[in-house]
Amino acid sequence: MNKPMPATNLSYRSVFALIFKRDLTIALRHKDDIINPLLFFVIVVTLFPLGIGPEAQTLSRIAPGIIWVAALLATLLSLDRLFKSDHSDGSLEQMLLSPQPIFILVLAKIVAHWFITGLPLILIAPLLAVLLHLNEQSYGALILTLLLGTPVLSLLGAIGVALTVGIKKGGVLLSLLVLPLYIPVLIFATSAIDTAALGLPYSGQLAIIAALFFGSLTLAPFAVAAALKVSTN
Amino acid sequence: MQFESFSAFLDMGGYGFYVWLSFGVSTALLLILIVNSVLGHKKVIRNIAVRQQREEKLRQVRNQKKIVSDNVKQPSDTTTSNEASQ
Amino acid sequence: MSATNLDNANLGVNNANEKQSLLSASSVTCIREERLLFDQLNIEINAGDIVQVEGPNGSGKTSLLRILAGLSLPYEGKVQYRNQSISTCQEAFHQDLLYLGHLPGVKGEMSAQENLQFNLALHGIKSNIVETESTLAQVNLTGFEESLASHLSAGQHRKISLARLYKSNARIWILDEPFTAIDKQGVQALEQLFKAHLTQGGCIILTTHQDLLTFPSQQLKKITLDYTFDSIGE
Amino acid sequence: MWKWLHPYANPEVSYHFAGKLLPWLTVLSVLFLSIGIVWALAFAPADYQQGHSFRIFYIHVPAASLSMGIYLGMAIAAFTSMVWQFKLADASAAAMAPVGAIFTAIALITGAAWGKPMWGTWWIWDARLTSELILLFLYLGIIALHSAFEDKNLAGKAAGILTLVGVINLPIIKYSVEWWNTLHQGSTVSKLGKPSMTMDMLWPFLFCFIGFILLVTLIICIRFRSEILARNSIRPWVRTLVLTQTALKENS
Repeated sequence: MNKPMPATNLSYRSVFALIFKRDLTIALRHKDDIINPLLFFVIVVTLFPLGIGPEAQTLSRIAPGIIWVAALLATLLSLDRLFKSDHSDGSLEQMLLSPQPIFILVLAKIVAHWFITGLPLILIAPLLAVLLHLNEQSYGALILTLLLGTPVLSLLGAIGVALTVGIKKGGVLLSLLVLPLYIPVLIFATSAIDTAALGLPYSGQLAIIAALFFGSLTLAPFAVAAALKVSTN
Repeated sequence: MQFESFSAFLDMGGYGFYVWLSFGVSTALLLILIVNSVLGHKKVIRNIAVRQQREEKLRQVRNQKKIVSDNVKQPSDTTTSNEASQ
Repeated sequence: MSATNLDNANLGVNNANEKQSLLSASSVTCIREERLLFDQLNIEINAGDIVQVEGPNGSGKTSLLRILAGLSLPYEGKVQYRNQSISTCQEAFHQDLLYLGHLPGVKGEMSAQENLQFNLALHGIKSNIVETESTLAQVNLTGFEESLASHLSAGQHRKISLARLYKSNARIWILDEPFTAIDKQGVQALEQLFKAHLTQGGCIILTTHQDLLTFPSQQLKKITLDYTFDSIGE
Repeated sequence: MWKWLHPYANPEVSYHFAGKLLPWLTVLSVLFLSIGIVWALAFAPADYQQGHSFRIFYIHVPAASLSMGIYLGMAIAAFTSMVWQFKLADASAAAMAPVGAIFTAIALITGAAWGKPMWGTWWIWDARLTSELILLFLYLGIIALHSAFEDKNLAGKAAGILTLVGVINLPIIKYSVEWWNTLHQGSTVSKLGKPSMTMDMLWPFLFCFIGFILLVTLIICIRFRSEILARNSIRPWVRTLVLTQTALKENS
């Protein structure tokens, strides 16, 4: 009556699907996590015209920066839920001790996080762009930069969360760790939108953001995995 | 020597404030860093000494307790590892 | 995965014939918050062994279990799975390992059934609804399959995580206080399960405040940790 | 190949080795810095364009390059610690972080003080100053992460990961900031340039630079020793060392 030797190697794809499905299920049953960062995003953006004044010209000049900075802060706000609850109820430990590669687990969690927080931002951004009188030629650039840029925010942010997840007051620390890393994305994204407003090609900036995306996609999960091992120690 | 008088040296050709500000702030920051490092070293030693003393006290208390409890009932020694090393 | 190995284990043998121990720790030293918890600890766990780690609070029981599971790195020393360092054969080790810590690893947003199903799937065990229902019945959770875990008690969370034991095909079980919040009947059922696991060639390392009287003394090893203030012996 | 390094991997040996270096480093750094600073302030010629404000250069440039250099050193230490499980490397990285942060702050402040007479404003979003500012944030993040962990070994590992992520990002940040700068500033503002240096400017600069390098090494050695002690506090050699030190203090 030997127990069968476990043959439990799932394919990468099914591991990814398993985690991805789980995280989406949890998020959909706990909708605050999706709605709150989104509300934050909308409110921050609407505060700017109130603070600066309603002149369409000024607003359209600074609209790319406002939308991107607000998106950045909203992502930062939502990052916490990426590993925090899993860490505090012990499921993170279980995942790290499962026979599945941590790289895939982490990647699935980050992608799920982006679906929950990044995608809604992109969907609502054009609406806010209208409020800020964004130049009409820039909408395409706005969507494209958000589409390529917000995953970078999630990936780099995941490193910060993984490092601070075991710390009691990690929230403020997280912003200190993560925000400097976001600077290149911010610079190239806003510049792409500005360039688009002038009717010039912005594929150069987009290519750089894409490079940042692929770079962080390949490197960040390893850093996250290493950081999680430290945090659960 | 580039300056004719001490006041000219202080004035730095009109840039005195900025030059002396830079040198002053840099010196101050470096001094703070050095003092902090030296004090930090002493603090580490003091902390270790304090903990050592506290542990010594706790150990004495525990040994006394052990003696008392050993007298009360005969201990059954099933233990391994760390107890032996004590 | 040599067959002889398993056969030996099957007989409950942990004598000289069995050279390749399932899990072993050699000269493991652990330090937490600048205090030495244990120093130069050697442990060898063979198939059929049940090891109880004892000691007062703060003596490093949980730390030892976490080191054995590979969650924490020891300050010094190494942990080996079948004579291989657990960091080099991580995947094989994790396939053969089931660790239940203080935290149950149960998500409040998912039902008892979904939790169990996910936890099993993570270890590559596919299970359908009928199977999970019967497994949950074994830990007395019949009727709670569909309820969200956030509506259940801490003891029930514990049970959900323990339910995995019934379906696990891992041989090394590392259990940190598995009996907390479990009633007497549940404890008895678990002990039965442990015995079955041991006769099937598994091994168990656990911490508990209960006395495991039902196990014969040659099978039950004890490791006692003490609260020390020593410095590391060089 | 790394055999010769082995004795220094022992914390006790490196502690005493660093201790032996301290007096030498102190004497040499005081010597070089006093010669360099006096030379720079009083004897070096004024720049023909920037006048005497150019003397800030003698601190600003060494501080700026050291701030980058220390970060690089930290990254190398983090890498060795991660790949070879070399615990002392973590201690040295922890010793470097505050030193690097202070030098970054010095580079920023002197940069601002130099900029005021040159540009007429304290702060300008110049590429070099901006990347120094971001470097300061990275340093502060690492220091904060160090202090957030109770366990020094874990803190070292976490900070090591962050340092390596930072060192990959730093060139990207620097490049993006430079690119952004040229995009927005155009050529109207002249950067904090490196004016062509004559030999009588180069010598005091070299003295200052070497002096600062020695000072940095000195401070890192002091902090490195504290880090070693704190990380090995339960080792018998540390205990006897602490006992003798406290006994000495009580006697005096």
